Amino acid sequence: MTLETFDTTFGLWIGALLTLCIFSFLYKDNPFYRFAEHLFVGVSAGYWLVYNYWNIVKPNLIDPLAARRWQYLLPLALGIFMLTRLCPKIGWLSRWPIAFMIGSGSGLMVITYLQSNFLEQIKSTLVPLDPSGQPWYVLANNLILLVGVVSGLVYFFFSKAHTGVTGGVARIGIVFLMVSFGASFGYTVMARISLLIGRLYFLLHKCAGFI
Amino acid sequence: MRRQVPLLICFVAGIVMLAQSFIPPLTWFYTNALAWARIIACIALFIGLISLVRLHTTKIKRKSANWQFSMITLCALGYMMLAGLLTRYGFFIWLHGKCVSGSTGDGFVTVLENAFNFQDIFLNVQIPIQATMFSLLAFYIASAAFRAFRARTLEATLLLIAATIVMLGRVPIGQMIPGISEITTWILDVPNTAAKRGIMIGVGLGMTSTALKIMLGIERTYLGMKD
Amino acid sequence: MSFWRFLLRMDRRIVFILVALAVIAPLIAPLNLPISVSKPVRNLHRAVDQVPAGGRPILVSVDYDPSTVPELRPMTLAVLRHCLKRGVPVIVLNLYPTGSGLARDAVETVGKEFPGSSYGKDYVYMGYKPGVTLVMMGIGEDFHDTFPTDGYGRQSSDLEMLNGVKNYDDIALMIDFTGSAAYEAWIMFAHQKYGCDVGAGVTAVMASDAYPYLNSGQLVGLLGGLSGAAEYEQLIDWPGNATIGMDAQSVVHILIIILIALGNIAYFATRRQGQTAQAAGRERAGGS
Amino acid sequence: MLTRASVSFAGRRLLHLSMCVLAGSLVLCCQALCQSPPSDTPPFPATNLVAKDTPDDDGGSITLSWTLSADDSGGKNDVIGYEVRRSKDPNGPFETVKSVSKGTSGVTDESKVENDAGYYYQVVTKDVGSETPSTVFGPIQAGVQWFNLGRLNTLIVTLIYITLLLYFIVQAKKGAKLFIRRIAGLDALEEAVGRATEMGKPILYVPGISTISDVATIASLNILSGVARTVAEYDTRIIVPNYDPIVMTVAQEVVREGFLAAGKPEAYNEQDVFYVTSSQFPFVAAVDGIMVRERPATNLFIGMFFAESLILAETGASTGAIQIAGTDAVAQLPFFIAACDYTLIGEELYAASAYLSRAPLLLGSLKGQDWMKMFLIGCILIGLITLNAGYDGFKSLFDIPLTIFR
Repeated sequence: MTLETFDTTFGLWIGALLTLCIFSFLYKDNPFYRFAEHLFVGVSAGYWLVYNYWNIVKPNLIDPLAARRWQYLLPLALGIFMLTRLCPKIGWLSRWPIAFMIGSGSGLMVITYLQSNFLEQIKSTLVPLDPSGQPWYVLANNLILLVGVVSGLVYFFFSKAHTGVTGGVARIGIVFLMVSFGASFGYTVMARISLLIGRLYFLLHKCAGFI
Repeated sequence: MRRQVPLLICFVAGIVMLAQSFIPPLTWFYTNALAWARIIACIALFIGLISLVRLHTTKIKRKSANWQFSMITLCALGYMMLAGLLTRYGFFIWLHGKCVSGSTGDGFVTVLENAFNFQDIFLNVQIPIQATMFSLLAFYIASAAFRAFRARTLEATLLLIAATIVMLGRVPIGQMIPGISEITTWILDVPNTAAKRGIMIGVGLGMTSTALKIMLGIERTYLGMKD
Repeated sequence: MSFWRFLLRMDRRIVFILVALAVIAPLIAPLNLPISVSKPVRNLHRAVDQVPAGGRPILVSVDYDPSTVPELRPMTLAVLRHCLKRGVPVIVLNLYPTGSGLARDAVETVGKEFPGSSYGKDYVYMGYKPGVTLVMMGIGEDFHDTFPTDGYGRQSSDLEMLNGVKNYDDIALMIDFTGSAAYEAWIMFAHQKYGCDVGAGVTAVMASDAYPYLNSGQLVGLLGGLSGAAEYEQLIDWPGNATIGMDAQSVVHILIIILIALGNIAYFATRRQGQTAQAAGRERAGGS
Repeated sequence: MLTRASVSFAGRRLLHLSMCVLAGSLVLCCQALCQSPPSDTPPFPATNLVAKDTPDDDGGSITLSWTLSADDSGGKNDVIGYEVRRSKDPNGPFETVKSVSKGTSGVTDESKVENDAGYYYQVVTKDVGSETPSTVFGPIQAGVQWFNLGRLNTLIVTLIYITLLLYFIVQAKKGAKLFIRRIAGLDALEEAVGRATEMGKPILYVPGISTISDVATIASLNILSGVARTVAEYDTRIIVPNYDPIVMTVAQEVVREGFLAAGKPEAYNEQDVFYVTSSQFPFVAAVDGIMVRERPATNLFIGMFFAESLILAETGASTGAIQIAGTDAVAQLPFFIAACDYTLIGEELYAASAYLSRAPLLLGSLKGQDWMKMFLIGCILIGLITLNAGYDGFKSLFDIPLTIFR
């Protein structure tokens, strides 16, 4: 057996064992699952740290600073402020970078979401309702779409009690929401089963095939 | 300093971010702010690391339930960091199939690399566990459907009918029923789209309103202070 | 009556076992349920079918990693089988390092199934080549310069079927299997720049993104997810993992529907008996 | 069969390196070689070349468009591509700034374009052996626009929204009575906390798996603030596992403040608000472990979630916990609805802060949101009427980017 095939076989077996450890959680919590879980957390936390160091900190901070591009001192300073969190006395300084991230994030979200979740949604709801020149079912679908959007919005009215007309329309909105949730649920089943097929295939064919 | 400065920073950052959407010469702020936020987030991982290590060392010290497993987490963490940071080749280079920069491996480095093989651990530990955790969804989606889809009310009935039709319409055995594919497509394209759009508009308004309140300092719980 | 009460209080682990059985059983004993074939799959099949046997080869790029294997490997195998069955030469290559083992495995699996065909004459595996778009462009300039050796380290010039291959003009069809947007790059370079027909096989989630290319004719055909693979297997009359997978899908979907139905019958049956809410509701108090 | 088993790992990577360099240089060589002298009939030129300053940008960019050569997808159909060439002098020499494939009839030149310098452009149609230049277009200057007209509609909507919000906030400050409808999931919060207290079990709060820049996370932390206070009053333990270290930092602060507000700062344990890991499934594995080992009586999943939503909610359901979820992730709502007792759907998540605190300023903004919905429904109605009357100008007001000024 060459080193490489040994490596692959060994790796496959480790993979298979860990797969079984995780599956055992379906029966109940047990030491095997606990083992896999704790290993997983440690490996991924370490992986994530290393990944970020090589992919973000080094190319985007250390390398530019080494090249004396001093404007990068600002993010460095903000990062160090973040770390003051570890010393209770000056920990309040960490609010500065946090405020920066929250502020800039919020500013960005306002524009992005007003465009994508407001303007664009209005535009795509503006559909032809002219009965001439199109089959009846296109018209019917467009009408249903319109009713669904408007009644869904009415469901989200907060400053009006859901009684009377508002209540009636909101209830239609709930009907649409529920149909949509059911449909999305049913639609997703296939993708999830595919994942399980993949894992079982790995266990039965790849690993059991080695026996 | 402790309260006013963060509120000011938040306000200014938010306003400039808003303004850059409309004023092209300000777009540099967008690019830089994103890059800075990424860098800050990476440096902050160190705080996460300390929290994680503290949590598990406390468990071990106090010998609280399952403390032995905390040692596994700490060992795995330490090993991955050593393997990833100390070896002469960053693993990510391998990950993206880019070219290796730096010197060639002499005997010692090769041995070291094989011993601390970062990518093998990633491939043989992280990937299978990840895929298996993900595949648990196949079981849970079935148990959730069984437990929750009861025709208790009109809404619940609609939910379960829509789910059943779409499930049938997606698989070959269900497609033998005439018309089921068409009904599935219709449900997904018409009522589903309408409802999603309603939710999305609501989310957009709620999110932007919250974002504006944050920028204006009306919503400041995140600073640990209520007004 | 106690059956219904049992059902309502049924341990969810029974559901888990049923799901596992419903997936495993068809994997072991396939049902081979008929599958209706959609147009994009039929188009890709036709494109492969129209390539003359023994003439210009088909280029297959295996650009996926372990996470998308369940969906993409069956379709890769189906297309390779179709080619070898018809005697159309195939060149397999791979542009993503995490997929090199997967690509070689696919070639070797199918190669073994056709003892009549031989490596170097009917199919070749060119291995992993870094640079993605650089490779795509390189093939357009000179195939042999881009791939001086194959995936096993042999000289490309020693491989019989590569003798006539200089660039995309000598390739009948290019098919990309990917869980990423790699097919878009293939369209850009192989199709737009060098005029080679491109087909693709992608995951179910990504299929909707690929439809515009299909409508604009930039893709000759498309396989989407496990169902696309199963449809292709149907067309080449070679039920494989995807067909079996679709059987499993059918069985699990039906199982879930039956469970929902039984749960509701039980709910109403027990409610009529006056054994209300507590038993029927969430089996919380007892826990499990 | 030959394998590369004998080659060590480092060696293999070296091989990749050399192959990559090799492939790259080969491609370059080939491209150089392909500049062979013209041999066959040259293709027809591209026509109608037009260059203009790229609109709505901060300069340094010029947009070109042309009509395809008659030999591109027609005529001899042997065009392989176009080269865009640029010069500051109409007579040349021209340098190539961009090459595009056949069938492309427009391009944006951003290669070291100086603002306010006059440029002349030419598009060269190429086939395998020869090339034909188009007529020269120019001079054209790149410039800075101080306002992005393409986003005028976004600006107007933003201003309308800010005005509405501020108006109602001011009204609320003046003491106007503001109604807010019931939100079942939020009403259940207190009951859920009380139940945990009765059972002497902890409460689990997962603030989503996103970053602090995500507004959904902040909405979640707002709810956490209220929950922490109630928890402190009831003397219950709260466990908050975190996916992001900065979110953890803020969550710690928020929970501590909650305990302080309840007058029990000593009951706060910082180690109960901790970081797990920033990858999706390891995080879920750990939270699943907490749920089955600590057996919290109440699970709250509030914030941004992805595919893991159902793993969390189903594991929680199996432990018999009462569960409340809230997310604006549309794709995950069905799973929370199926597996949790209460779910805050989309906008309800953002309304929670106002609902729980009943602070007039926040309630005022809810009213503003509702008026914005009315405005939107109004836009849709006007749009439908104008559209079906045969006028689609109104619909084009919602284009992104807005093009009516181009």
